[in-house]
Amino acid sequence: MPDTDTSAMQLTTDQASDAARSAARSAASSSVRRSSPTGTPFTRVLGIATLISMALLVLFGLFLSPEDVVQGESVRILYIHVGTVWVAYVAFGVTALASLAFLWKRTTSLTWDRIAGASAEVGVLFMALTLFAGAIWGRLSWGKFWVWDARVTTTAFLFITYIGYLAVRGLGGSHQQRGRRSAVVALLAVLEIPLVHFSVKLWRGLHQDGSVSDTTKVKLHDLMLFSLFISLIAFTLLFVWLVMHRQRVLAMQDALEDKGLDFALEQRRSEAGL
Amino acid sequence: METVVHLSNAVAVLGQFPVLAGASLTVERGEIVLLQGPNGAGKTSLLRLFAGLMPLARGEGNVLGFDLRTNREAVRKRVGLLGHANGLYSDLTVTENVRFWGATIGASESEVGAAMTRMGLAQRLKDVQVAKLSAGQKRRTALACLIARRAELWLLDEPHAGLDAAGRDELDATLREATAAGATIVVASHELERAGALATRLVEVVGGQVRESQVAPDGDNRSQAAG
Amino acid sequence: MFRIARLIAAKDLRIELRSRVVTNQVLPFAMIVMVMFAFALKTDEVVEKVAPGLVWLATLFSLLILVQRAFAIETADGATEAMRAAGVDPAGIFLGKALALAAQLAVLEILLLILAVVLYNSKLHAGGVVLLVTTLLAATIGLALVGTLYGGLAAGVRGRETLLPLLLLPVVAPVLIGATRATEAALGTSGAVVSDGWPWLGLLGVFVALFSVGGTLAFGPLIEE
Amino acid sequence: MSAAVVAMEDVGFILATYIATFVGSVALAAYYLRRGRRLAAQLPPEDKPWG
Repeated sequence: MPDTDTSAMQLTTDQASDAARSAARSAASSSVRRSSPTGTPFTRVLGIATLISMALLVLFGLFLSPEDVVQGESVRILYIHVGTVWVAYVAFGVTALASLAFLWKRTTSLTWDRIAGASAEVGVLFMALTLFAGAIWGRLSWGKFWVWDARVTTTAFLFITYIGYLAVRGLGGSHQQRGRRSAVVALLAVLEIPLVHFSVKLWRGLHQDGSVSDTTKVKLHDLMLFSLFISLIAFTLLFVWLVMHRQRVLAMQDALEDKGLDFALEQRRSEAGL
Repeated sequence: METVVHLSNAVAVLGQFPVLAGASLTVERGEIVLLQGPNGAGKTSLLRLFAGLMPLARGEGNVLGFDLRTNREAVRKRVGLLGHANGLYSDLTVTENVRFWGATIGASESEVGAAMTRMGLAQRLKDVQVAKLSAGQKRRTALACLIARRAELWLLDEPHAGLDAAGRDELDATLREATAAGATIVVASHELERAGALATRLVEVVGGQVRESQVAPDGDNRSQAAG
Repeated sequence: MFRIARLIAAKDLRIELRSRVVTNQVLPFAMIVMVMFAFALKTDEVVEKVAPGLVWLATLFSLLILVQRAFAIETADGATEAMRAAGVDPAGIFLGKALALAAQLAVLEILLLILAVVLYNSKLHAGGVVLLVTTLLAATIGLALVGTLYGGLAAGVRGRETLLPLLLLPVVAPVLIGATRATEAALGTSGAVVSDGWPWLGLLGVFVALFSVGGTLAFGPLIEE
Repeated sequence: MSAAVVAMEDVGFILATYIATFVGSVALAAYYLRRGRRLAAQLPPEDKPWG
């Protein structure tokens, strides 16, 4: 995988060089592309762990694990598919919980709102990857990219629903308004998910029996189980790393807008000539 | 005297722009305060803030005893705002509009009728669709809706705009009656001659702040004459 | 809350009776959609089979337009802001607008069903009438509630014409599925029997319960500044 | 069609899945880092309490 290796290299250098961060800031525009202002020692360790586990995933997923008796080589896609779909659902769960925390008066804080937004954004990416991996796996196993299975269809609906959620976040207004509005939309979405899933299941159920659940009942080799396990670990680590960085980027964005307000206030006051 | 509005160092934001940049103002019961100042100075925002429509970004604010930071929704029931828009439904008639807005606070049929009579809408215009009215007639209808609401604090944004001479006289008389009955009024207007004669106090708004306030030249005796 | 809801529903329906936007514009739109479906599907047998689904799809497209219209009335001259300024209970606004929307949708659906009988050769029969009416009622209320909720959110923001379908269509999927199946059962499409339809009404019922409670609570925060 | 051809096609699909996943993740990570760097240049350290 030469492609991923070079990108991985860049990530490591980004995280590894911690030195001279203030100097980097002053000369940010020039050649200094090394230190990451959204990184901390913790995220650097996390990043390295992510890269290692991803490398292990490639090693086990593509080379060490055996091919499946029934599905042959295509089982290797599962190591991607299971990890990404897991992260996507966890991400939307985190969005819901953070939205709840934002709306609850005793814990309300814009940090929760930003975590909700960051998590949803990462979740949307992983949902796209899941749908892609799932389609390819379906093509190899059943000969077609798409099957109207309840789980698959619900996932596609979720994907669109959270794109809508991100659109609501981008509507503008004050940070508080953004937080309140998007938190309500996120909670409505969470209430809606089981209903969509249930209705799609009923809809398919009357015509044919579950398709995915049957074909996934493969007898799993120990190494395959281990690969799946690595997949879950690797993608969870990646998720945490991404959300932490995104949350910090969003915090800086909000802070910058507040700074802009201070500056605008100065300007506005000088209008009055006081 | 009882304080109706108290604002100190209020900052309010629209989008990312600070429409109010540290405004401080106190209004007592029974006053008619005229806000004046150039376009974009923050007059409209000041009125919307008093009406509990805008969140207070910084500073303190209190209207009719309600804290604007924590309880601005509670202010709304007791405040009447006439904004730039009239808030009328163009497919409904004048009477239907006034009746609808009156009904939102439970005004009786006779109060609705009185409000329409007050603004000279009870005769020829009462069954005309709002879409067919002139700008001035729409403004009269909006004022009638406001009168029917019997607010304690009246917030008027350019109420004279579009009104003819008769309409202005009716408006001014209405405002004096309202203050006599215990209401407080804050008006934003460019028409200093008109509104200045009515006001008990002039307040200049510039750059999102209240620059100074002064008692209107002959404001005191006017309010007493009305009372 | 219910007094305000009645007031607002009456106002919206009176405006509709005056302006006739639904009868003169939305209804013809829904009809042409029904005709276009037949063009796309070509053979009579296919059209007959999928007729219930087409009726509900046409209803969904019309719903998008009706919701836009319902909130265009409010935003045209700042009435939304005036309502907020007047301290009108948002739960009352929500229920009132949903009620008026439901009444308009119901008229539209009945006409579309009649059109399905004419164009798609759907057959009404006595045994299915109770199921059909109940389905119509539940689906209409559900669509009106959820349409009002997301319509209120989208009203007055930039890009509302495109945001509303993006938010609304994924959410109404259970109604499309449930109402279509129940209608198939009521009409006996492709040999379906009436008793098949009732379980789907449970789904519609849950949907209505969810959004009547959720919407009443959520509408205020969604429209507040 | 021989088994070898089928296997080749499979390998292409499998590699495409892995590559798409890694490229997607790295692109998002790179975007966050770049954006973070740009914003950090405009802000004093006290707005970055984690640093």
